[in-house]
Amino acid sequence: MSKLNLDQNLINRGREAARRIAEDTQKFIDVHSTVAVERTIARLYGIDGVDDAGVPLPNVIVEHVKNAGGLTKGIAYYIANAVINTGLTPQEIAEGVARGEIDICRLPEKPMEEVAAKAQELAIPTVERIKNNRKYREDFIKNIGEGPKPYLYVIVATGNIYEDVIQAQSAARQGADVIAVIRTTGQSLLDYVPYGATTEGFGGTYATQENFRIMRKALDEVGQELGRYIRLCNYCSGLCMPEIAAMGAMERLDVMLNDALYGILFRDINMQRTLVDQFFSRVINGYAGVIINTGEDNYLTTADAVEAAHTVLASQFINEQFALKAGLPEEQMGLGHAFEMDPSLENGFLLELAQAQMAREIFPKAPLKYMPPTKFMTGNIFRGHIQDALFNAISIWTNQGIQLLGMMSEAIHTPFISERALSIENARYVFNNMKSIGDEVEFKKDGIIVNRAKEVLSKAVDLLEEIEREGLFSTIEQGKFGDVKRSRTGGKGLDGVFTKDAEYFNPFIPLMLGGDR
Amino acid sequence: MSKLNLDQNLINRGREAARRIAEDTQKFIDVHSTVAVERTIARLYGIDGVDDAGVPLPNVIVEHVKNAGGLTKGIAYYIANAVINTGLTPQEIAEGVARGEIDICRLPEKPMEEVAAKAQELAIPTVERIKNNRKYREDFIKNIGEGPKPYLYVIVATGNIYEDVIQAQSAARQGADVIAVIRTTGQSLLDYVPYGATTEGFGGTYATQENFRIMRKALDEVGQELGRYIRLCNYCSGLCMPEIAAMGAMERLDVMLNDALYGILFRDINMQRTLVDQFFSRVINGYAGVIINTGEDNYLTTADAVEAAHTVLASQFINEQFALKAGLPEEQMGLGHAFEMDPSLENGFLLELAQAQMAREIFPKAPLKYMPPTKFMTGNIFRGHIQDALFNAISIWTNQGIQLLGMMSEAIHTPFISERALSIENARYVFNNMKSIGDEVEFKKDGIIVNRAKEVLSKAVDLLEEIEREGLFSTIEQGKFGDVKRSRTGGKGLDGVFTKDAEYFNPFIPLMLGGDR
Amino acid sequence: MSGGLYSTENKEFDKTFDPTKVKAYGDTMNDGKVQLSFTLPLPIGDEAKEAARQLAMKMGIEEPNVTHMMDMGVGYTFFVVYGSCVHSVDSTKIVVPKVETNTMSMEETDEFIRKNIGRKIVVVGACTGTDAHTVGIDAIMNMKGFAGHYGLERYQMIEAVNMGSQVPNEELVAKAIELNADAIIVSQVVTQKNVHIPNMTELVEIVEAEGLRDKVVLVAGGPRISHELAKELGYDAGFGSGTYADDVASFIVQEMAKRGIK
Amino acid sequence: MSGGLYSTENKEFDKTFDPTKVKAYGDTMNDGKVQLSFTLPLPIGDEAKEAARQLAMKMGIEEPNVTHMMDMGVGYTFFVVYGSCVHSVDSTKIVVPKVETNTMSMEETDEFIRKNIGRKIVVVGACTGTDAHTVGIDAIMNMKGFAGHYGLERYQMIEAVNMGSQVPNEELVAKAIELNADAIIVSQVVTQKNVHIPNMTELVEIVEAEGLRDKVVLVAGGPRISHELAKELGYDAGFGSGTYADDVASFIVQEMAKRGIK
Ligand code: B12
Ligand code: B12
Ligand SMILES: Cc1ncc(COP(=O)(O)O)c(C=O)c1O
Ligand SMILES: Cc1ncc(COP(=O)(O)O)c(C=O)c1O
Repeated sequence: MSKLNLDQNLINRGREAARRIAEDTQKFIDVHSTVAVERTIARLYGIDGVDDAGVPLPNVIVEHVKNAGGLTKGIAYYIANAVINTGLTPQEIAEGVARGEIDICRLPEKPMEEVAAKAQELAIPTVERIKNNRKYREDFIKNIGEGPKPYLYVIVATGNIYEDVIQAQSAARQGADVIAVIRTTGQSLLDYVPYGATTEGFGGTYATQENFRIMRKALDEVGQELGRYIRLCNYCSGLCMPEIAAMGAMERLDVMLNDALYGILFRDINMQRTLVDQFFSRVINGYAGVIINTGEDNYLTTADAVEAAHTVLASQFINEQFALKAGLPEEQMGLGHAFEMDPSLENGFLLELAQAQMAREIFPKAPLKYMPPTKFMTGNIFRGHIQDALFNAISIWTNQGIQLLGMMSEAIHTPFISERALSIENARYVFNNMKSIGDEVEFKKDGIIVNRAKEVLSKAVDLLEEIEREGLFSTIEQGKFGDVKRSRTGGKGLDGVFTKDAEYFNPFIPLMLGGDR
Repeated sequence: MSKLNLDQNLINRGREAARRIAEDTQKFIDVHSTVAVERTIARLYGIDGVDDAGVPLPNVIVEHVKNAGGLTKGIAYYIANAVINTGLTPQEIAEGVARGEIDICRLPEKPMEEVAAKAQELAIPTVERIKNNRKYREDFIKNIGEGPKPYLYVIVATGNIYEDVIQAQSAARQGADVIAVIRTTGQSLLDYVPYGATTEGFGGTYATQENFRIMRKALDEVGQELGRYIRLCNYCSGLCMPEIAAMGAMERLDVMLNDALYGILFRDINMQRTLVDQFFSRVINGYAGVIINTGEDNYLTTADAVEAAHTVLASQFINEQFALKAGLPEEQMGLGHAFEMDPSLENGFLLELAQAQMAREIFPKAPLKYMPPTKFMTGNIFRGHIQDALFNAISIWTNQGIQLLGMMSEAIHTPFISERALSIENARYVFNNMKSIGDEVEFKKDGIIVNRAKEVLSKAVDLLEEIEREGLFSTIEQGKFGDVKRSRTGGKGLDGVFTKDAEYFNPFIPLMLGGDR
Repeated sequence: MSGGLYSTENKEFDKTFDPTKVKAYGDTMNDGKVQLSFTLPLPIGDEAKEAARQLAMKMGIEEPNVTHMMDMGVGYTFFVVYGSCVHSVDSTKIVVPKVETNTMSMEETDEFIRKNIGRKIVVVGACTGTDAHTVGIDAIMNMKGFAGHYGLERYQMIEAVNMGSQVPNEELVAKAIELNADAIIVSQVVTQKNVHIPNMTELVEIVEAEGLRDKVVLVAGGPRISHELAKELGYDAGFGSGTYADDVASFIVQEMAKRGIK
Repeated sequence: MSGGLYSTENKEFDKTFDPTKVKAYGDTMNDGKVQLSFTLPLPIGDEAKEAARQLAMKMGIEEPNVTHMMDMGVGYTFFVVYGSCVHSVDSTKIVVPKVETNTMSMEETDEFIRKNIGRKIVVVGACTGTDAHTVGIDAIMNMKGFAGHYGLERYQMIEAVNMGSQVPNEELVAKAIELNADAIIVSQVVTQKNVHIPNMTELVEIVEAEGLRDKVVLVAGGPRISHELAKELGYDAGFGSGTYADDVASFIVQEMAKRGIK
């Protein structure tokens, strides 16, 4: 039963509008692909490693085909065709291309049906691997266990994967349930994924497949020791969204930052590029059982949390529909929101309570990702620690899914080992001490809390219906989200977007969307 | 309306039992006096200063009469009689006694009526002074203002009154409403009040009349500057309870720690002594418009907050009745309780919420004094700061009267200037951010909170009825409060208790109890 | 009765304030009280606690009191320490380089430009390098401004161009040349591992290489940018947390006036 | 594409753990990161901030970052500072004096007494001087004990007498003589301005003056009492926070056995 007495009709209207927005956009998505999508396909075929100049082989092979003008048919076609022609593995083919020994665009073109069948056949092992990863995770949780919700989510960000491991294991032993390895500043703008284990990053560590592996292994070890599955999170926003999703699926990551709009708004990535990329990335995440985290919290770092609260809700609705389109179930939708009210606000706590409870009720199955105060954190670590405590209070009260722990040093630097430990202590104390508050306490009818939720919902529905009328692209062009304006043809990565040929195929989509799970 | 749905019959039964306990004890009180009471009378007659050996003149004159065996008649008699005989002022008489020049026990005994009239006449100026102090405070608050409730109450405890002034003014400017000057370790066991300005104390500063004056002046200054009356608090528990109350009344203190039982339990002061002393001290505090703070919080430093919660409530009932007997109105009853739940307790916050709300509803007019976590504070200042934040949350939620701010360094030392500032910041943030939570949120019927309050109330009533049957003295002998056992004839100060003669009189009691206010 | 219950030990240190020897203050002048916290890569236990004490002593903390230790789970231990620091600072010798302009209101600045420069001035701004934090530069430049202080875009006599974030230094300078800018203002928020230093240095080098250094007023800002640092790196001024557009606008126009730019 | 967006600057310090040079740890071995807070009796402003920086530097903090300052309202300013501390500690040279007994359970201790002493032993305890904190000594002595560990009163082979708090040292010793005590245990909780030192010293002096020193085991305890301090002041052992009756009882009986007391 709703504690907020929300109007279910209004919720339905909002969801419907969002569905039509997503459907409308999906039409665009369905006829386009991007270099990132193609590199992802290459990776899923097992292509990995770098050439002599350090360029990743997925980039090498995709650029090779692109330069020859053939990419509109899809890389899957060329790889499958090359395998049929040469009898080599996709990896061997990519290496050949890198060495300039093979030109896969000049090989005899086998009959379409044969190529498609081969493409499908070649796709199976990786799809199976991902499925097994999912199964492994499920079994671990069933047989060994996991922490209760809200999961305690902390970041590590030393820049050095080996140092990250120390910080992560420390956090897990303190009680963390999810470890997110923050990426180095600027990685999301790289149009390739770096290779190998890395030890030098700024404010974060490169997302590479090897780094994923190193951390996965470390967390499995500590998880066994603690009898608690420790989830690993990384970021697949940016110019390599589906590629990183694929790497994560292969290395059994559990959580991925993955938003339909974030890259557009906060990274100035071209909107066409991001929208196409997000689709495939979510198909992969959905299949891999990965919980996605959307980035609505970011709106409140540029816009005001009181005024812009409804944009968060509207975006959650949109993210939900895009996710459903990509076959990602509600249980994997870590829709984002954030505790970004000005701490000097009278009754700010009540407004925040309304927002958090509203999200909980509108998305009952979603493991909501709740972000801590960041904008109003200052160098006053003592005050910061209690802002985080109130944030934790709201979370346990409204039963959030994933609690991204606030750090008292938020305004200063990425967390020290001890700051993370103190944050975990903070959350565990508050969660335990206030455990049943949500069950034990009710909101006054027509009081501040109930009315606030009503107001935000109704504004969100208005906005969604407006977007539906105007279209998603032009809404973003007008700066309706996060106060940020982006043009349809501006931003990074547009040159990597292309219209698919009639013969284009990507065998992974039917396998992952349609196949058994 | 009760949010806890408390049984008003049960409340009435508890209050009735407490009333009869107090009445029963009052019979004992009415026929006794103590050296402290007599010294207080001397002080109220204007006797102050010390002799050559540094002994305070009130002690000199009272001991003089005591040694002569005349104290059972009351010091008022001897002073008034001496004034009539010598034409000197009480102060001059005391000085004469100190120098060995006057023996007030050997002066001709004037007719009782004449002496009583003189005693009454001599009492008027001080009573007027106290009345004017009260008026000054009321006018200041009316014309200039005061902070909203819960008042922010902080301690200063440097040991040096001049340093205390700096700390106090700093605190007031940060937002403090009440400044308590903690007394030096052990002062409550001194059977005299030190004299003059002092600069050396341990964990606190001596309570002296001069120190009161210095601090009062400093707070008036800063209060004018801030447009907010800053209350001054000190402690009148101990062997000098009524004396310090009198000093406070004369120097316009606003709040006094003053409990009927605290001295017995926590200072091992003889119970007969304390019970007699508390009566006169409360008559003075009541008349002076001073808010008393009772010490129920202390029970939870020795006993467990979950198990012993009902003893706190029972003691609040008893303190209430003793206060009423002494003419102290509900509006001046800062009944004590404390946030001393083990932080590792699941749902400890809910139990505490129940207790605080219950006290609020049972004593609706009392400016409840709410004490912070102390027992479970550790050297981990970071965790301590958030324990204090949850404590502040309970307070604003349940509308407490006086919030004794917790300090993150509670387990380490008396507060540094900055720690006090951070605590004030903590409270102001939480109070403002959660301002209306109490109005906006309701407790589930028959939930943890409601049931906990019910349970505590019913146990408290049982205890009160048991005490009524057994008598207060023997209940304390059995250790029913704070897990501390005290014998009726043990502890400090019993030798200062005596039975009054038939002719005994204390003119201040009728003046303060009966007079206009 | 005369003495009290125990003798009162005298605190040995001098309790008078000496501006040439300023010490930390807990609750008594010159008590030197400080609070510290840190982690040591040593397993929790008495030895680690002693190591924490020794480290504090090396920092000049007398009688350090390790009030808390906490196992970090990887053989490291976190400590909270209190103690009295013996060090002092000569406050009479402190000189802090500051931006030496008096801050004018928007109207005053517009007026100042009209009177002293006589034309609209052009300010180009960006958050450069890999830094994607726009909120700071927006606070200074956007119409809306920050905390009730309007941004440069609202000034009648300023043509303000905000290029956003993650702008390469070359592009910023190119834009300045294109628009004939009077001032280039740059924001740097990410300072982790000093990543801002090479980036800020690069900008100065490009500006110099292009021969613009005398023509433009060059200003940097960000939460961890001090005037001192900015000067050191070759900027005309640096602005930290809590800056408003007023401060920057005032500086730019007064600097232009000082240089005699018309 | 090969290089990345910017050059990665190398961190200059040695990142390998050296037990002879243990430094503080923030997120990288030997980064020396520490957090500090303190108040200076200087009015808030850039100069005070610079003074805070300088004070931190005197403490060996490199590149101190004053992240927060707050006006204390009386011309004083509170600071939060982060930075890298250059100092290190040689952890291989650390020796911490510890109570060298193996802690036995209540039953084991009773058994030990039966076997090695052969009679009930007598322990007298109190919180002495002006100190009124009974919870600590009660935790050790009362039947009920503390955190699930029974107190001395429950030991079959121990006669435990708890005199409570605010007990003058003379009375405690008198009681010990009266009862022919084997051990005197004393609690000290208030340590502000070192008020416990003269009080604890006095007790030792009285015990010695009474010629009891060899006959009794003398033990002190309290949250800020270390074994080292107790030893220095002439006690046989000192126990800090988190002590249980088991620890004290084990120590007393083993010390008695060592001395051959029957
Ligand atoms: C909002 C925010 C973001 C948003 C940015 C959105 C946006 N469009 O700006 C998002 C979520 C995208 C983000 C991302 C990241 N962030 Co960020 N972010 C913050 C946060 C929470 C607030 C910053 C802010 O907006 N402050 C408010 C503005 C008004 O203040 P200001 O910037 O200080 O500006 C004022 C003054 O400094 C000055 N000023 C600023 N610029 C200029 C310029 C001129 C010319 C002048 C005169 C004055 C001036 O005037 C302004 C007004 O007074 C801070 C933490 C915090 N509480 O400070 C972290 C923080 C800055 N981020 C940080 C990091 C590490 C990152 C990431 C690198 C993390 C990662 N690995 O993914 C990414 C990547 C960003 C990148 N490539 O740069 C760190 C930086 C650590 C450090 N010391 O270097 C911080 C401190 C958080 C932390 N503890 O880790 N972040
Ligand atoms: C409860 C308490 C009180 C109660 C005491 C009730 C009572 N009957 O004991 C009351 C309210 C009366 C009180 C009063 C005062 N208190 Co007080 N109090 C505390 C408090 C909150 C908890 C102490 C406690 O009970 N700890 C729990 C017990 C189990 O722990 P423990 O004492 O450490 O004992 C363990 C070990 O240390 C050891 N141990 C202890 N004794 C012994 C003895 C032996 C032989 C052995 C082997 C082991 C041992 O074993 C125990 C179990 O593990 C502390 C703050 C805190 N959170 O620590 C302040 C605190 C101790 N009090 C303090 C002060 C200053 C006072 C006052 C002087 C304040 C004043 N000016 O009025 C008064 C006066 C007291 C006096 N004359 O001594 C300061 C002391 C500061 C300092 N460093 O000196 C503290 C730290 C608070 C503060 N920040 O100001 N207090
Ligand atoms: C959805 C999403 N993706 C990614 C990121 C991380 O930033 P980036 O990957 O753009 O550096 C965030 C951070 O807030 C986010 O919310
Ligand atoms: C009622 C009461 N009086 C006095 C005090 C202060 O202690 P004392 O005056 O006994 O030193 C307290 C402290 O908790 C108290 O609650």
